[in-house]
Amino acid sequence: MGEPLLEIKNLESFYGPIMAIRGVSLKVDKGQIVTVLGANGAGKSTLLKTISGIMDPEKGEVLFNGKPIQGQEPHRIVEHGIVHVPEGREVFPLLTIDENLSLGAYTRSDKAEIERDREMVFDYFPILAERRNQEAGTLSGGQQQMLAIGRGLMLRPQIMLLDEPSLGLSPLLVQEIFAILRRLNTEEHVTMMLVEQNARIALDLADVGYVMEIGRIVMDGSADRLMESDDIKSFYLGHQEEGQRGEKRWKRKKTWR
Amino acid sequence: MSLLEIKNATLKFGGVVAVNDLSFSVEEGEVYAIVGPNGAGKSTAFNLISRFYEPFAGTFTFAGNNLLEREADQVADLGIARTFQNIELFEHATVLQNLLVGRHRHRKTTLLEEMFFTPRVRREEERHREAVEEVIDFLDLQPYRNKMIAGLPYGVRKVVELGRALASKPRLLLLDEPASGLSVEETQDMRWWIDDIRKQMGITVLMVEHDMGLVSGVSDRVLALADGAKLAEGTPAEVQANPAVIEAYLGAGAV
Amino acid sequence: MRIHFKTSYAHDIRLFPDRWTFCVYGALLALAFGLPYLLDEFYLGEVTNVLIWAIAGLGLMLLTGQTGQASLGHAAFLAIGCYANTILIEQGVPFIIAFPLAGIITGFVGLLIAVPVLRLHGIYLAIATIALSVLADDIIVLTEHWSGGVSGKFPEMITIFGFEIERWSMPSRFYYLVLVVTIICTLFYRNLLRSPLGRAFAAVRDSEVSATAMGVHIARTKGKAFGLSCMITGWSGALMGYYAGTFNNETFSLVISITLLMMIVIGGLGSIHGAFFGAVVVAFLPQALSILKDNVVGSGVAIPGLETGVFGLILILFIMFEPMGIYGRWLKIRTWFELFPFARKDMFRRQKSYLKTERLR
Amino acid sequence: DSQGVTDSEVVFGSVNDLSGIFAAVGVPATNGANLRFEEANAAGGVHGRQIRFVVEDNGYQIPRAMQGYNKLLNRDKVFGMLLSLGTPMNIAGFKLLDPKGIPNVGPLSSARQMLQDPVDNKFIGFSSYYDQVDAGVTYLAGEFDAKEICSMYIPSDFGKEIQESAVETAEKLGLTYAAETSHKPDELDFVGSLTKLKAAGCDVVALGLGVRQGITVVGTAKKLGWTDVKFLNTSAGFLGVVAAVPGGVTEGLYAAAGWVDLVARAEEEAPAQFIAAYEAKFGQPAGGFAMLGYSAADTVVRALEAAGQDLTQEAFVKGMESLAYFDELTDTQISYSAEDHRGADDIVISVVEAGKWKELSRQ
Amino acid sequence: MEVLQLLISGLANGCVYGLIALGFVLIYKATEAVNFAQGDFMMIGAFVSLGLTNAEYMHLPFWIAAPLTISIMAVFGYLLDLFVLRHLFGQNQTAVVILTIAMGFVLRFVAGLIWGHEPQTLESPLALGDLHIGGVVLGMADLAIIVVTFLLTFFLYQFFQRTKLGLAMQAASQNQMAAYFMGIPVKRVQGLIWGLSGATAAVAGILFASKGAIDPNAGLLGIKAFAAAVIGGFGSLPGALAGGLIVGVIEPFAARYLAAGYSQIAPYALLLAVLIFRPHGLFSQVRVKKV
Ligand SMILES: Nc1ncnc2c1ncn2[C@@H]1O[C@H](COP(=O)(O)OP(=O)(O)OP(=O)(O)O)[C@@H](O)[C@H]1O
Ligand SMILES: Nc1ncnc2c1ncn2[C@@H]1O[C@H](COP(=O)(O)OP(=O)(O)OP(=O)(O)O)[C@@H](O)[C@H]1O
Ligand SMILES: [Mg+2]
Ligand SMILES: [Mg+2]
Repeated sequence: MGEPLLEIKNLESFYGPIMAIRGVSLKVDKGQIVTVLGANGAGKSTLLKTISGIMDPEKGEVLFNGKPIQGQEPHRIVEHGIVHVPEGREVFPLLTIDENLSLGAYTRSDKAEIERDREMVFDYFPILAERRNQEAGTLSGGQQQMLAIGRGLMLRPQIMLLDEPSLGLSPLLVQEIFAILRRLNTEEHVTMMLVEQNARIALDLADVGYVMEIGRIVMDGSADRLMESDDIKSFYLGHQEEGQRGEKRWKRKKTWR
Repeated sequence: MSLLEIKNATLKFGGVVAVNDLSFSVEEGEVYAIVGPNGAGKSTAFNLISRFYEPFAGTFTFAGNNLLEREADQVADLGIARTFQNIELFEHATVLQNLLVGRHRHRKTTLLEEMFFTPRVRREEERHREAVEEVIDFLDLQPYRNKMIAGLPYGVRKVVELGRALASKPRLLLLDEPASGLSVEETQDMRWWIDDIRKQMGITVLMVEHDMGLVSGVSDRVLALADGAKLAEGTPAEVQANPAVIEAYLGAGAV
Repeated sequence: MRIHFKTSYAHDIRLFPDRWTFCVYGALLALAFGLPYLLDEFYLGEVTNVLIWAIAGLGLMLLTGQTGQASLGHAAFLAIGCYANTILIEQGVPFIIAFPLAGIITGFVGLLIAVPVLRLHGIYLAIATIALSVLADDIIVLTEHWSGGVSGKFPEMITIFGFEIERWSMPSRFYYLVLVVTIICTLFYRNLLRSPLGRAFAAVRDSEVSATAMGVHIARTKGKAFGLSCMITGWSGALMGYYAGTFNNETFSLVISITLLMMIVIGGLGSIHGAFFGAVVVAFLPQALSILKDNVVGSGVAIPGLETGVFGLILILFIMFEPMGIYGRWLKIRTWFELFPFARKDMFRRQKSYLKTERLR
Repeated sequence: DSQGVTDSEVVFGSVNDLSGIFAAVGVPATNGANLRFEEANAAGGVHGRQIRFVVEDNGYQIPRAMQGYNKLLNRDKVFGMLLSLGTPMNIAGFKLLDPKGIPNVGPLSSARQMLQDPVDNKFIGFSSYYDQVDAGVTYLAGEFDAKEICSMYIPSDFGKEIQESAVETAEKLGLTYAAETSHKPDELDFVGSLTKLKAAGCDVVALGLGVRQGITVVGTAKKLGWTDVKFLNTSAGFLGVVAAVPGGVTEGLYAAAGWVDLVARAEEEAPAQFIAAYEAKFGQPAGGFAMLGYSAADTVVRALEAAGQDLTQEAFVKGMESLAYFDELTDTQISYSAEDHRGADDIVISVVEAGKWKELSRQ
Repeated sequence: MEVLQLLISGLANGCVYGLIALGFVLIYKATEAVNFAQGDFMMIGAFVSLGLTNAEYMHLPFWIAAPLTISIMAVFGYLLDLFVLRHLFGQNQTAVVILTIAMGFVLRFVAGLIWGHEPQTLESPLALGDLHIGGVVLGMADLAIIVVTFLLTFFLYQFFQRTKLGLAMQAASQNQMAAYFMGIPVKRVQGLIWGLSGATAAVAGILFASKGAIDPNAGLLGIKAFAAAVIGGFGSLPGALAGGLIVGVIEPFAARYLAAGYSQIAPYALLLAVLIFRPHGLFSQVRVKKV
């Protein structure tokens, strides 16, 4: 496909003395959907946080449209068109749904378009329209997740970094959200970088996948190829789990270690 | 008699009816799952049981005790422990300390004894430690024992929260979305744990979960909620096959 | 990095994790007991003062650092301890009973006051306690009959079974008294931390909802924290009364409350060390600045209030560069040495951090 | 042997407020004292000894004050104390000074307790607040036929002394003590209190308030149209700035104090000289407390001279007790003796007229 | 008539508390930090205006000095955030509390150094003249204070409620990280609010100095204003005004009708009472967390 929109070179990030990202390099092409898989604590969220400037990398480069953006203040990075929908909702709890959505459009000034987008979000998630004056902190977990995604959409991003968008959503909504993401990608050409525990649906949506383990990328390839890999099958898709682990509760070793 | 019996529970927030004339009961020794669309009132039902909210109407009986006569902190004394959907751990404490707080309801020593750290306090402490170590072994938390919660990844926190609830040796365990945010592999673990909690520890489990794989894998009975009211109840297979449930919750391409 | 091999649960419960720590603190204690032979009267007086403040710091730390309840009214409890002790002794109660009792009385008063204010959080609690601090002044004036009002009181000489102790004429005896109280309070504090109540304190501090779900009674736990905190503070107040030699309604002012809070934050919230480090800064730094000034610009008044201004400036710089307090810095230095020579230069660089609202409980 | 004195130096100390709520008193006073000591030192000292004046700031807090005493007594080993500020601080200090016989001269507190037993090492410059109010009320009662006496005070040792004096003086003179109000140091509105006092028909109101508050009270009373009342300040509010408030707000305010105001006599020789010297050194206009500081230091210098070459504390006390001179700066007669440890016995009643304090009477 | 007089003076008095309380609330609303030096900000504002206006200093006309003071204090607030508070970004709020307390020490010291410790009076046109309306007297300064306070509260309230920046400030106080995700320049926004609160403090200072004398310790008044803000429910602008007015009005009435010794306790006793019955103030913004 086209030229890389986002390119990460040899990134390292620390929490104090703890090294959470240990030299990650990856590429996201324009219009592509890239998914990052990985076990707990692999550093997926840290990777996204480093891209969006919430954390400063120790080493390495984040190139957006070829220009380095690492270490910039997070709001500058948003201005480039990078939107991060964080893990764990992070809504503004004491503001109403409407106000939360307005803040999504903070960087924009095209009033009419903003209202159109607001209607679009309400269209996607009718419950939000119904509760538009409810304080976001009192929404149910899933409703907050919808709000977080909707708020991200209000920013009209070039690239969306989505950290577990399906967290706490009902199966029906998970399907709907992924359908929305696909539509955004095909219709509005929004590039996406997706971190998901629900690997099946993520690989289904994505063009390219990366697998992270303890701060490193241990595997990458097209989504189809990954889907075929045995490791992926057993650890992320939970395929033959039933048969293999069955009553024995024995774990297969990952081959990439 | 059922272990937990809820009859005609109703709770409104302003105009929103979060729980609407809901009745269900959980039998001793079973795993009972609640599913339902987002905002159906599942967490609210948990909060009612935990006495965080005062119901508008309804009766709540746990092992013959009227829950409405208890304060929120006394619920734990009855033997009900819970986890939270959004994870509520003690951030500035280690995993070990978090689990030890789970033992709070078994505390026997007085303030004065603790100030002087009498031998009795020491013995009690060792007992608590033993109980907690069992939980740590059970949940494979050894590598994190002395880590601060603030630095743990989401998945581990979920497990620690489960551990904290287990450490209190409850009769009824309320799990609010135990598997959300866990990978397939970890969800598998969760499934075995829930199984063992029920079978080996003899703890009754009431859980809210969106992962239908897990729900059908471990639960004996499932309750489907919508708009705070009962939509369907039955075995996992029955509920999953219920057209109303598919329509409101599972969606056409259900996994 | 020191590695502990733990062989039993008791290992974690011990006062000192290993022999090395035991030795360090043992040496420290020996030094503390030998101090009167090493220091002159002036410095011994200052050390005594620092210890008295450290006790008060321990008291407040228990409430603010451990339980997360900020109080800006602890001077009021210093006052209660001080007055209770003196009044008891005036009534003929021997010191050895009056002094512990003074702390217990303060604790009870604290508990009483805690009942209504316990529903408050954060800033609201702070302001309610400020009100206490302000009211204490007036109440002392209004209860002139017992308190001596504006003319104040003079604590009598301490006698313990005929053994006399006085701050100014026998500074080393008074120092030993303060030292013993310090050690006792520190032990109480440590013991609480390693027992269920201490964990309940931390639970209340970090998440009231889940503490409740685990069976912790929030109000009762906070009440205990308040009472214990006030008890320790009361002891410190009684000692402060002896140290000053006289006190009245103006002695335990709001400024003292503020200084106390400042002290534990500077020292490092949530640690015993912090109370001591903070006491050194708050109680000795102004004095050190004054001495420094004498040496640099000569005694006399070059610039009025210079010490206070410089003191404020040092605090500002300190908080700017080490918001975790001295204890935080101390931990970093220790880690650096433990890792030597493998510590990275920027290992302790602050990663960006973000706050969330505290208006949700 | 006395501490704090060598052949070449004698050390005086002061525990003062240079940064707290009484900095307006402590700062100029210590400045004034320093000015006098510098003059003395420049002239070769007293009996060849340079005078060193160590001032410890306490921000008006007792614990800090005690640290100040610890430093002065145990580290600087002062010979004597001068101009220490604050009643409670001074009283606390006595316990340390008395056993060592260290003199305490001219404390910046006119409380009665400044001459408590044992008196031998204590010297005060002027009359107490108690006597000031007594004299002031007596004067006003005589001049204006005042009947109803009232007071406004801060419930502190200072305020209470003024209130007590007002009560007892009223009783002594057979007048009524009609009403009183109490205040916090941070209070800024006095309409309520003044309405109360007005309703009680007060003729004289003794003020035991902060300087800033005193100004506001008088201004507010005027605003409320309450003019048939006399407000009486003590030495604590006897300042040039009080008289000079723009708009004539304080016009007609009385004060009873132990000295004569400085600004009113700015043309006279001694005050003019002092005012010039003070401004030259500190870049700020000299006020009443600066003058007090200077005058107290002057007393010390004279006492040191009188004490002779062999300086001990006993000798210094003897020297103090031998002093009797007219102080041109304060315009008062100062005399000490073995029985009398108070310098100036006069109480001067003044009133604000045309932005200046004008002396009315001396008692 | 007497009651009316007490009420009117109480209002004017309360507006001063309200003005300082507004400064507290502004900062809290946008950063959740508490500026313990707000009273000292006011004191500095008062001295700056005095330094610009009074004859012995710069002797500028009052109507030039006043806006100049406001601008100087706004810049001062912004720079303070830029060079000092930004170091504490994301750190526990107690650190900010301690920092501002320490800042109070320094500000009082500096003020004493520049302007001395004796009380001074601002040569303000507002200080002159009283209004007599049927037996009730109101100073020009009081009138100005009442009018300005109400206007300021109204505008600030509108600012937070209506403007994008105001909303962004609230967002930044609730979740700094999420605010960044929305592209809100959180640090700059916080700088602006410190500037704004500096300007508010300057307004309070000018009016306060027009009403009476000032000295470096005038800022201690901040404590009572702080109490007022809490009564109102820290975080609510109208609440700050309401709290200020309540404290302001209770004072003259207590002084008039209560015995000496008790009257000065009234505002604090009231504060405790309010907190006991409404633990988070009259216009509370504290919620129980939904789990
Ligand atoms: N605030 C923190 N302080 C210290 N270490 C942290 C912190 N946050 C995360 N870590 C560590 O960084 C590593 C990566 O964490 P991260 O949250 O990026 O994992 P993740 O892949 O997103 O996991 P999950 O699927 O659970 O969200 C983990 O090992 C974790 O222990
Ligand atoms: N404090 C509150 N104020 C107002 N509405 C509330 C409050 N708490 C919950 N609600 C509403 O009640 C409904 C039920 O919420 P609840 O959290 O129980 O949903 P849930 O079934 O747990 O959903 P999810 O699966 O998304 O967690 C939601 O519509 C929510 O918006
Ligand atoms: Mg993650
Ligand atoms: Mg829920």
